Amino acid sequence: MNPEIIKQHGLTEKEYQNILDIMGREPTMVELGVFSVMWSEHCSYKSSKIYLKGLPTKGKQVVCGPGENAGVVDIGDGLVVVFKMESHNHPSMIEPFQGAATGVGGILRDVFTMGARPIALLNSLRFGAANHPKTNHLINGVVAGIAGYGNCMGIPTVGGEVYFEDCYNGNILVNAMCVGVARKEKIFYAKAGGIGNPVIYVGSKTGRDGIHGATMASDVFEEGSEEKRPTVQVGDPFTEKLVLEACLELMNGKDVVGIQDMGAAGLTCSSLELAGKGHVGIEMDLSKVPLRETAMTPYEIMLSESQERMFFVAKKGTEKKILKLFEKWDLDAAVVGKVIKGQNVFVYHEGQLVGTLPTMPITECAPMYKRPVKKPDYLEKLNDVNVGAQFIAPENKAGRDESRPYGNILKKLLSSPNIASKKWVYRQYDHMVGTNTAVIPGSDAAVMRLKEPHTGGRKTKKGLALTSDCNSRYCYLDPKRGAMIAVAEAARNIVCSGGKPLATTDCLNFGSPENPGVMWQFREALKGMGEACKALNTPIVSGNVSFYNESPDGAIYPTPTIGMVGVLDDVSKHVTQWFKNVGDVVVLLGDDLKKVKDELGGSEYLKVIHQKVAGMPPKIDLKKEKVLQNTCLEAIKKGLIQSAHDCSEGGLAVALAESCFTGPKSLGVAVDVGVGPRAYPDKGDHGGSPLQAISLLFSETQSRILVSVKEKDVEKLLRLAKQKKCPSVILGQVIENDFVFSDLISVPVEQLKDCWENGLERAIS
Amino acid sequence: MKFGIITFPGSNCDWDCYHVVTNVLKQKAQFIWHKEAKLPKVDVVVIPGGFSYGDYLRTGAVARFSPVMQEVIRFAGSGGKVIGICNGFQVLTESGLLPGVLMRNTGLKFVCENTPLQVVNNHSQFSKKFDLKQNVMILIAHGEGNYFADNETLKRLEGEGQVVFRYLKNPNGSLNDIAGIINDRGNILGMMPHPERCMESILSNEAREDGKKVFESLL
Amino acid sequence: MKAKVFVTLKNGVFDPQGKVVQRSLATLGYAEVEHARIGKYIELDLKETNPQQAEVRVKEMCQKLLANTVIESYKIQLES
Amino acid sequence: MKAKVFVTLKNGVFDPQGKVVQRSLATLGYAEVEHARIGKYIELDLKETNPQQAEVRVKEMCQKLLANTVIESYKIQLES
Ligand SMILES: Nc1ncnc2c1ncn2[C@@H]1O[C@H](COP(=O)(O)OP(=O)(O)O)[C@@H](O)[C@H]1O
Ligand SMILES: [Mg+2]
Repeated sequence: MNPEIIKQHGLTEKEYQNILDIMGREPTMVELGVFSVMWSEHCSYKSSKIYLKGLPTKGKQVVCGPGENAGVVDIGDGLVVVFKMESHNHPSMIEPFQGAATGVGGILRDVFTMGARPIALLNSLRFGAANHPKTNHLINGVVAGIAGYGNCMGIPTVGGEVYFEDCYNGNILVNAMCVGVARKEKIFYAKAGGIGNPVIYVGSKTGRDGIHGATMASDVFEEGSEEKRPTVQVGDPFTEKLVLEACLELMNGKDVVGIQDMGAAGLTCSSLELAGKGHVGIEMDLSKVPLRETAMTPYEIMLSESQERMFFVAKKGTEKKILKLFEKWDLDAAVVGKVIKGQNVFVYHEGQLVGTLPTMPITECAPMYKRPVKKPDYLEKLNDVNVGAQFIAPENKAGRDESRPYGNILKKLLSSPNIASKKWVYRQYDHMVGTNTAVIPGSDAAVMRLKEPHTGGRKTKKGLALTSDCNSRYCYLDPKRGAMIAVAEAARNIVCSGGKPLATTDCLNFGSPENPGVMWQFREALKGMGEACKALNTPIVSGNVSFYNESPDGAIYPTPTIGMVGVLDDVSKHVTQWFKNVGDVVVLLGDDLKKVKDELGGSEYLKVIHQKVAGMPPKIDLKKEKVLQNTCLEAIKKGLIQSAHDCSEGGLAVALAESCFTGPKSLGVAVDVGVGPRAYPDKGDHGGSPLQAISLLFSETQSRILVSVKEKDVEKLLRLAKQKKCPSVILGQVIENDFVFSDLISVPVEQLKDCWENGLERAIS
Repeated sequence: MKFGIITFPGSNCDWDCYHVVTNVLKQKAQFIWHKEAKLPKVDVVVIPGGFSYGDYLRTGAVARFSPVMQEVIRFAGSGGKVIGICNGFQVLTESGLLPGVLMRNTGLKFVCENTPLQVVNNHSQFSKKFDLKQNVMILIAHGEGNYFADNETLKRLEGEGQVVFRYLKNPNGSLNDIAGIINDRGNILGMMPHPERCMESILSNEAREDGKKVFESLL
Repeated sequence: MKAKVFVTLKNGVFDPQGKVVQRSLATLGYAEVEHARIGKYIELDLKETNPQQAEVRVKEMCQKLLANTVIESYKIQLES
Repeated sequence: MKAKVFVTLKNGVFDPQGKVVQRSLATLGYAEVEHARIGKYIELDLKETNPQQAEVRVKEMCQKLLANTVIESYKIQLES
């Protein structure tokens, strides 16, 4: 085997030596290709595995943790929720529409492979600066691609996040999450079994799409090929919809033994996975695989990443019946092999044995690296900045001359595309198809009811709360704390909707693992994520690692996106974030404001107003967080809460403003935090120093939820908080029309709403 | 009353329609597979929303040739009641059961949001439970809902009172703000907004049930 | 043989996509584009070898499926 | 002058639309269609009168906006 070919397959010399040892001979081209994809970072998790092992993955609620296509969690009433998040960053950077679309297709397959019916999609998106020349094209393409796929499938896209940050200028992030529901006893695994059972292929025909190292493959095998083949895959949601319906119909019966979708590394990965997990062998004939193109080589057939394909083992004797079912759905399907004894996958093509793949060594003996780790140098420089003293105090000498500086700052923050309404995005997503969406995008978490067609006929009053969160700026400044906050915020969002946080999925987007600084970020982030998931009892049940998110300008901010699912015992008791009635009392839970914290490090305020990313992110105390969440949830259960919204980017002022205008009808708020000793101990201008005013308004202090309650319930709520040892303070009252914050801000809500509603579109166009 | 709900490959609001008919209206419903060459005995045929055949080439263009559509055409011809919602409306125009055509939204984007409509005809079989000029809020979710017809057709539709729903804030460029029409005989309704999604107060933050009356008018 | 089918919007039918393309081209500095119209281009590989026969058949396909003659017109080009 | 631009998917790029159209033509009785591919057809009215000049400019427009060159290729025809 020529060293050039080995290198083109992304294998190191040592890895190749390892292959020689395993095989006891030189591999064939097919075998080399298989090793190369199976041992790629993407499939083998070779750099991340040692850290992933330490994550909390267990809990009473967990039916199936990481290792399968998606995590499975018990929600009672005989039902489980099945979910996972996955990245499609690089394909989306090259071709935003198709990249994002096929990302959605892939995550959907991961969920319905397990026998679950997908009921909701979420997406977590990161683009470069809003005014970067590429951003408009990228966001338009990505959003249209997600919409194109999800809408056509008829799965509502109900939540997500969108951030803009310079570090993503050359490498955007597109993470898609899918949530499905199944009857608890009807979960399917990727495990072959039963010697002699048929192995069946169904779905789109196989073409040359996305073949790993496609350029090289065609150089070697296709002399004189005219135009260089694009490696981009085109999504076909229509076929996927048929595959989904057909597979669920099939899995409703008793004929399927084990099933695996064809994702990365296509047939290779699915056959090895099925055989490996079942401790059996598989014999398959590539000549039987439905092909879209002529003269495809076994190498290409094994490595093709054509979309919308599934691979499964069925019970012997059911072949005819199964093929007939697929015919009803107009799908291509074929019996391509059978389960055999032993632990090898034998690959035949036109009567010839073209590859012998030993499953155990390929899947279990994949390389595992403990890469060098080093705390990056940038951190000290940025962390040591005393944000308040250095940026805010001097700047606000000027600010003080302005008569109403704080109102204008608030407007600027609300216009920032990171805070502004994401309606421009989610209005392109069908978020209501399936008629299960009780809370549509625009509140802290989406809430889904579970009606019978989606539960396999089982009745339940329960609902699901869904969210995804990650502030990567915090993670950049302190990966451990940032990751903790991401988990805490996700759980808090669920609590605000009335759900009890249940379990977590993640999508870990980082730079190159070969960079010790990145590996350090990774290790720290995983520590934080693990600790937080443990403390909040939201074990990690599935996830995905995406390394090599870099451009010539450097690595992206570490971005461990958290997807979380919570459960509501009675879905009709859900809560939304906006104020409901004039006269309701506004209370802050989690903070009594006795001491205003200067926690402006890494804040949106610092970025938007001072163009700085510096300092330390806000502190997080997981015990306090848990107390807060328990208190809020109990208050909701007692029916005390009219609205609940967590304080995140933009701090208290932004959370208050959002509660005013994000509902169907805008209302105002009058906050009186008793200007004086409590809020501003040292009484300067505005009763305090500008730094204190700004901290009060815009600090992103964690573990705080803004709620509104009927006047008659205030005492009950405060008593409950006290009993739970959760700090709290009455902020003011819901009024009509105006946003009034002590003597600091007074503006018509309509003005704030305009900034917020149009901020995103204005920023990207 | 019995509703027959057509399922094409790519239909995705078939279950939603089934749910409201059986659980909200407490009527009977039955799915009808697109390959059926014969309609079962039903009182109303519903052509639901979705992306029949992926909406490839043109929305509704391929579905119209499904075997079951010949039967639906016959059923409608003998006075049977037919409702096409969203993709169903597109299928109805493509098959010639309703005049005009639904083109790409002028904004070129898919739009999903609650949209205010006005009921401009309340004597049709599908709208008699509404008040005339009543404003209702019904969700739209489509990329190709821009209603177009030539001048003559448009005049006829307006003259004969065949326009049933009009957008109050035109979301897609439809001529005359048309959101839903009936045929000249009054037994076929096509509308882009989704009444079946606005029949249960638990959905969608706004607690409205404005879509109910479309179905209730038929009972 | 091969049939190439061009489906375009009829005159008088508003073409929002064309308008957007024309405008974007103008912003990109291509002010010389006065008008843009967007249609479909469909290539069919046919087993048929007789051009007359093919023409008749493809015309039928256009009428029935490939174009919506309420708003679209079509042209056919045959190549062997 | 007028430029006609034909945008088609590159060879080997999957064309789900074409597949559905071919299948549906077959069900309609047009079994002679072995393959269908769907692309875009764009007509541009240009102020430009010099064909060389026009060719250069339209090519640029294709690269920048009209075609998605990652998966599509294009052809240009000029007419005066
Ligand atoms: N890409 C997206 N897709 C769907 N919904 C989104 C997307 N981005 C944001 N949203 C929705 O917009 C609302 C506000 O998002 P965000 O500001 O991230 O909320 P939070 O700060 O509470 O996490 C949420 O309901 C969220 O689900
Ligand atoms: Mg929130």
